[in-house]
Amino acid sequence: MNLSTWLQQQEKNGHQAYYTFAFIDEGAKREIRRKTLKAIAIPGYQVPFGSRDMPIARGWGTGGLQLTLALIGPEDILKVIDQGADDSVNAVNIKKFVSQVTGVRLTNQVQEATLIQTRHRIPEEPLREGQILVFQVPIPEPLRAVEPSERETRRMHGEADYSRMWLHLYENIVQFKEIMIGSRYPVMVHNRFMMDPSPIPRWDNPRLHMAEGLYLFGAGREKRIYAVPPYTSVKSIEFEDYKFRVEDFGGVACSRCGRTNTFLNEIIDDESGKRTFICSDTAFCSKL
Amino acid sequence: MGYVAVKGGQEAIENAFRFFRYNQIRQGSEPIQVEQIRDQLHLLIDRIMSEGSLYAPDLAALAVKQAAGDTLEASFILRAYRTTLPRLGYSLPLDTARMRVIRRISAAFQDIPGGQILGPTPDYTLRLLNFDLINEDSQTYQEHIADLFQDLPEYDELPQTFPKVMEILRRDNLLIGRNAQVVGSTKSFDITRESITFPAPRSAALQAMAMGETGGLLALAYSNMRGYGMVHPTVGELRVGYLEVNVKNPYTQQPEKIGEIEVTEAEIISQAKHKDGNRPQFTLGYGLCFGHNETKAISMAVLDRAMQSEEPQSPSEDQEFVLLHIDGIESMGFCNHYKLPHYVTFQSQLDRLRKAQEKA
Amino acid sequence: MVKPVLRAVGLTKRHGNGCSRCYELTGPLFDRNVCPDCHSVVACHNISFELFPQEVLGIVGESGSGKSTVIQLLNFNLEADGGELYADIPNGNQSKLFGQNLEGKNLFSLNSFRKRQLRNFIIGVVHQHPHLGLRMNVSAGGNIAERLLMAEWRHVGRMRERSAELLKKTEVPIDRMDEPPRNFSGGMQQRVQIAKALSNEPMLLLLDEVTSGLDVSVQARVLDLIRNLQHDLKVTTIVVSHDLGVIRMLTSRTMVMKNGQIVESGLTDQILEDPQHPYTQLLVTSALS
Amino acid sequence: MHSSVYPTQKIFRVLVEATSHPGRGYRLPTCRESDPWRTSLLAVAYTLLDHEVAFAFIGKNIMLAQQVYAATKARQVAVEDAHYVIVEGNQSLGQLNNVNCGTSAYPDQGATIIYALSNDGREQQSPLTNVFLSGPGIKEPLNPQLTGLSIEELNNIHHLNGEYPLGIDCIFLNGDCQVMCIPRSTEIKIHQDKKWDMLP
Repeated sequence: MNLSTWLQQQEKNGHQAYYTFAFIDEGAKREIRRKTLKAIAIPGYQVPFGSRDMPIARGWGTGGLQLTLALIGPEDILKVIDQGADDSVNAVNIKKFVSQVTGVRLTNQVQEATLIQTRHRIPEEPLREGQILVFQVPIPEPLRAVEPSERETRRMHGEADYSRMWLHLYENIVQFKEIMIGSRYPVMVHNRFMMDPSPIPRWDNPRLHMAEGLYLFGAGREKRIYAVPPYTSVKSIEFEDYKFRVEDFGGVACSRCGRTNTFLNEIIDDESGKRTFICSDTAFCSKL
Repeated sequence: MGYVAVKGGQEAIENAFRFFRYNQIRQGSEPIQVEQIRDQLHLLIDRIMSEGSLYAPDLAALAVKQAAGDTLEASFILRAYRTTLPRLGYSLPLDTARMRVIRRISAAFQDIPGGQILGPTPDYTLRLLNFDLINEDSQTYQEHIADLFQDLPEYDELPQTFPKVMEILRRDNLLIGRNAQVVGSTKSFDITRESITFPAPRSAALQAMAMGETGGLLALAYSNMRGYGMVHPTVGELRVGYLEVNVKNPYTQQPEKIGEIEVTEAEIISQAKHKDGNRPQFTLGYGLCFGHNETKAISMAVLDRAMQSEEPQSPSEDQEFVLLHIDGIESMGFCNHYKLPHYVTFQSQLDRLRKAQEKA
Repeated sequence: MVKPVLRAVGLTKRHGNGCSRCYELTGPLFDRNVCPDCHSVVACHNISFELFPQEVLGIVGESGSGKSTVIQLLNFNLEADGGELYADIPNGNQSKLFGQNLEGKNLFSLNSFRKRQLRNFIIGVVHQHPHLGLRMNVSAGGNIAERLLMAEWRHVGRMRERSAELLKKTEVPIDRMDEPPRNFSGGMQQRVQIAKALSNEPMLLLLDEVTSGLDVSVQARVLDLIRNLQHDLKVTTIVVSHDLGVIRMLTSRTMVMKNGQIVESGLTDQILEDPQHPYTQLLVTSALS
Repeated sequence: MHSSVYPTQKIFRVLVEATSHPGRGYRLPTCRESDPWRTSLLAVAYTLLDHEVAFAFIGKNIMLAQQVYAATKARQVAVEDAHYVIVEGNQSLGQLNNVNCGTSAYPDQGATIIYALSNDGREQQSPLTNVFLSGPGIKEPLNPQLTGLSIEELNNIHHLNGEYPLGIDCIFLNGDCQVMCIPRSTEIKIHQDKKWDMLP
């Protein structure tokens, strides 16, 4: 098509009519759907898929977005969070795009949402059956930290050979007397596959275990989909004498809602330089 | 007030984009037309189409305009648009021996059947800033054209096709056979449909490079040429020209021409291979990309050859290293994602560091 | 009658495309292991032997004889082109291997996951080059811990105790436990490697030219160490070496390999005193001179 | 917007739920009561298959295989080369022996089996009470909730999935417009009672 006809059609149809429902063409959706079912069937295993190019940049949640678009239907109610917040830059951008190409309803409430896309957090409120949480994943390979080659990490998963990661933890302890992994703390899924839970804080790891909702993980740039189905064993790796531990906020309370049992962001006041803490999950924080 | 920090805000996002637009137009120069970009910056368009992996000069020009000339952004926009298009079918294999050539050179032989055709290139000029171009208008353009076509000498009609230089070597059994160089399956892999897995078949590697970023390919190929590698290429043949694209008519089963694309093809000859007691033969590196982009095609050919090394020694010979790091759109996206908030993960790291400090 | 711990039947490994005549055109008779027809390399062909509890078996031969290939097949580092391997795994170790019964099962037919488990739980290897068996940038203790982690140890304190114990046994100063082997001398690196191989109390220990890379004075100390360990631990072992001195010192029974095949086997003393095959005779005389 | 967009999305979501909760029966949205068997198979095939994948057909009704091809343009191939295997009825009659179970590096290449359980009265009409499913997605071990299953076939699936993560994933469609999934991660335990002693 030449440009002038394209422009004419653009004007005639209004902007969005150029794009099919949920943006991605149906053939691509079908492929993502096939791979998603395989991912659920083999919990924690990374299924390669033909990742498509999205109008947001690679590394900005294209994997999560493709999953959301392959899943979403007109009746869905969507929530999008980044760092736990509904109105942070990236979340707003993605929400706006999905609602533009699907017309679905948006919400900030976990309870109300049927589909939640997230970057770096699991909402404080637990999911119930039927709800789906889609993670944006920058680096799906938990072993990448200890082994750069994809062929080698594939072999390691195939043989369940995870000693290199364990050794990494051991060396941490020798050097620092602590396991130094902050976020992206590796887990074993269904006692078989080591999985990267995406960069969520350790605080969120326990909520992957035997949850009621479905967790789907999409890595667009690295072209992988993986999943944790409901009621699946997910254990953070640990030693008998050096246990996995979540972040310790030393009992401080959120300066906004007063809770002491949530993951907190540390805020440095520009005038006094004093530290205050507030909930990273803003929707939960606003809920009384 | 701390709470503002987590709120990006719809309004701020929209204003950020408005500001970007404003920067493009604030000096008040005449708006640039998409056709002007397409025609006068055609090499840029070729690059965008190749990296955006969509042969659409008009849309590429629009993308360049929208991206204010950022090549990575422009090819990114084009590729995202490509995602919305259905895959209707596959073209029949294109035979580059049947290319309608506008330029073809060989560095291997002084004279080649059909002759060296220099075609359009700035290769042989001095790269001096040409201040005459400052004050051009359509009038000067007309004069240029009139000038060019005045006093044209007698010339021979160009033949429709040219024989391929590599075929000469192949006929004399100096070049390794076609099949000996095919790694893995002969069925071509489609990297836009399947995620690349390793060892990747050569068809997947060539596709990934055809979509690769020119600068990225060049950097890796250069590392090989300069010493971190063993290829030592000779350009057997470099050709630029037009290829007919045919699809099989589903009803008549006959090939049907659907158009023509401009491509650059590079075939480089590299050092001899000596295997299983057979006679040593030259090996071939192959590169082909959309549009006129010789740097890309040659870099691609060098890397194609480098990645066939049996025992990779340098980064450019390691298939995983090359193929996973040449995509401009992927690497640019990942690089820039570090600008997104990482409050949560950083909080986690803080917690670990503080704990370790307590124990130290 | 004592049951063999390990039974290898017709182990065969070929590199290259292969043809139907590879095996009939190679071997000691032709003094080559490269097939003249298709240029494939027959690394080893039709190697059969039995290994009894606590026995130390030697494999001797010059480089290219195929002895290292045999070790790599036994360690599942290479995929065999032919042959079978059976093991009699004591009950204690069986349960670690997910309770599967491997009696009468050809170990080569197991999938890669099972093979990895066998390697982790019942085999220990010491390579000629320390860098093949050690991570040079990971602490010596960590290197030993890696083996223990493979065998599913999950207690840092106990792993450190075990590492210290092994390092002591292999005469590595314990205060260097948290240092990486790249800081160590060749002899000490080799001793760390031996400690690592022994850490999970393997049922089978494979020693591949362990002293070849060392200075003569260091060689003697390492050999002494191995002999003492053998005496204390009584691990069933296969020793591969081109050096008849090593074979004489460590092994009770020996197989002589040439061009991928066994040319002679028997009690080590007997072979050294009264070699039958001309090639063995040559080896023995050249070792003496 | 294409009219085909919404139904496939809905069917896909039901398949997501069913794979996430193995053993549970779910209603297929576009299934027609008058012709449940064919409509549900074609709907699921149209949701998952297209010209990029290949399927095999085990059964007598060749017309059905042709309809699947017409709806999806997926190539029909031998069982060992198929990404999807469609089984007419509840028995694969030994034909799944060579099915692709994936490789240790890429277990996801293992095939998906779609059973179109017919409702011709010969099949057992109440859920199997001596079969127990457990594993991911299953809170408490449960009996498969679909009618029309064959215990021999479940036993066969159990054996094909013996080397997890290698294996196959199964989708069962029955005459009541119900769908149930048994992915490879599900452990199938069959309590032998007298009634089944005669089975091989």
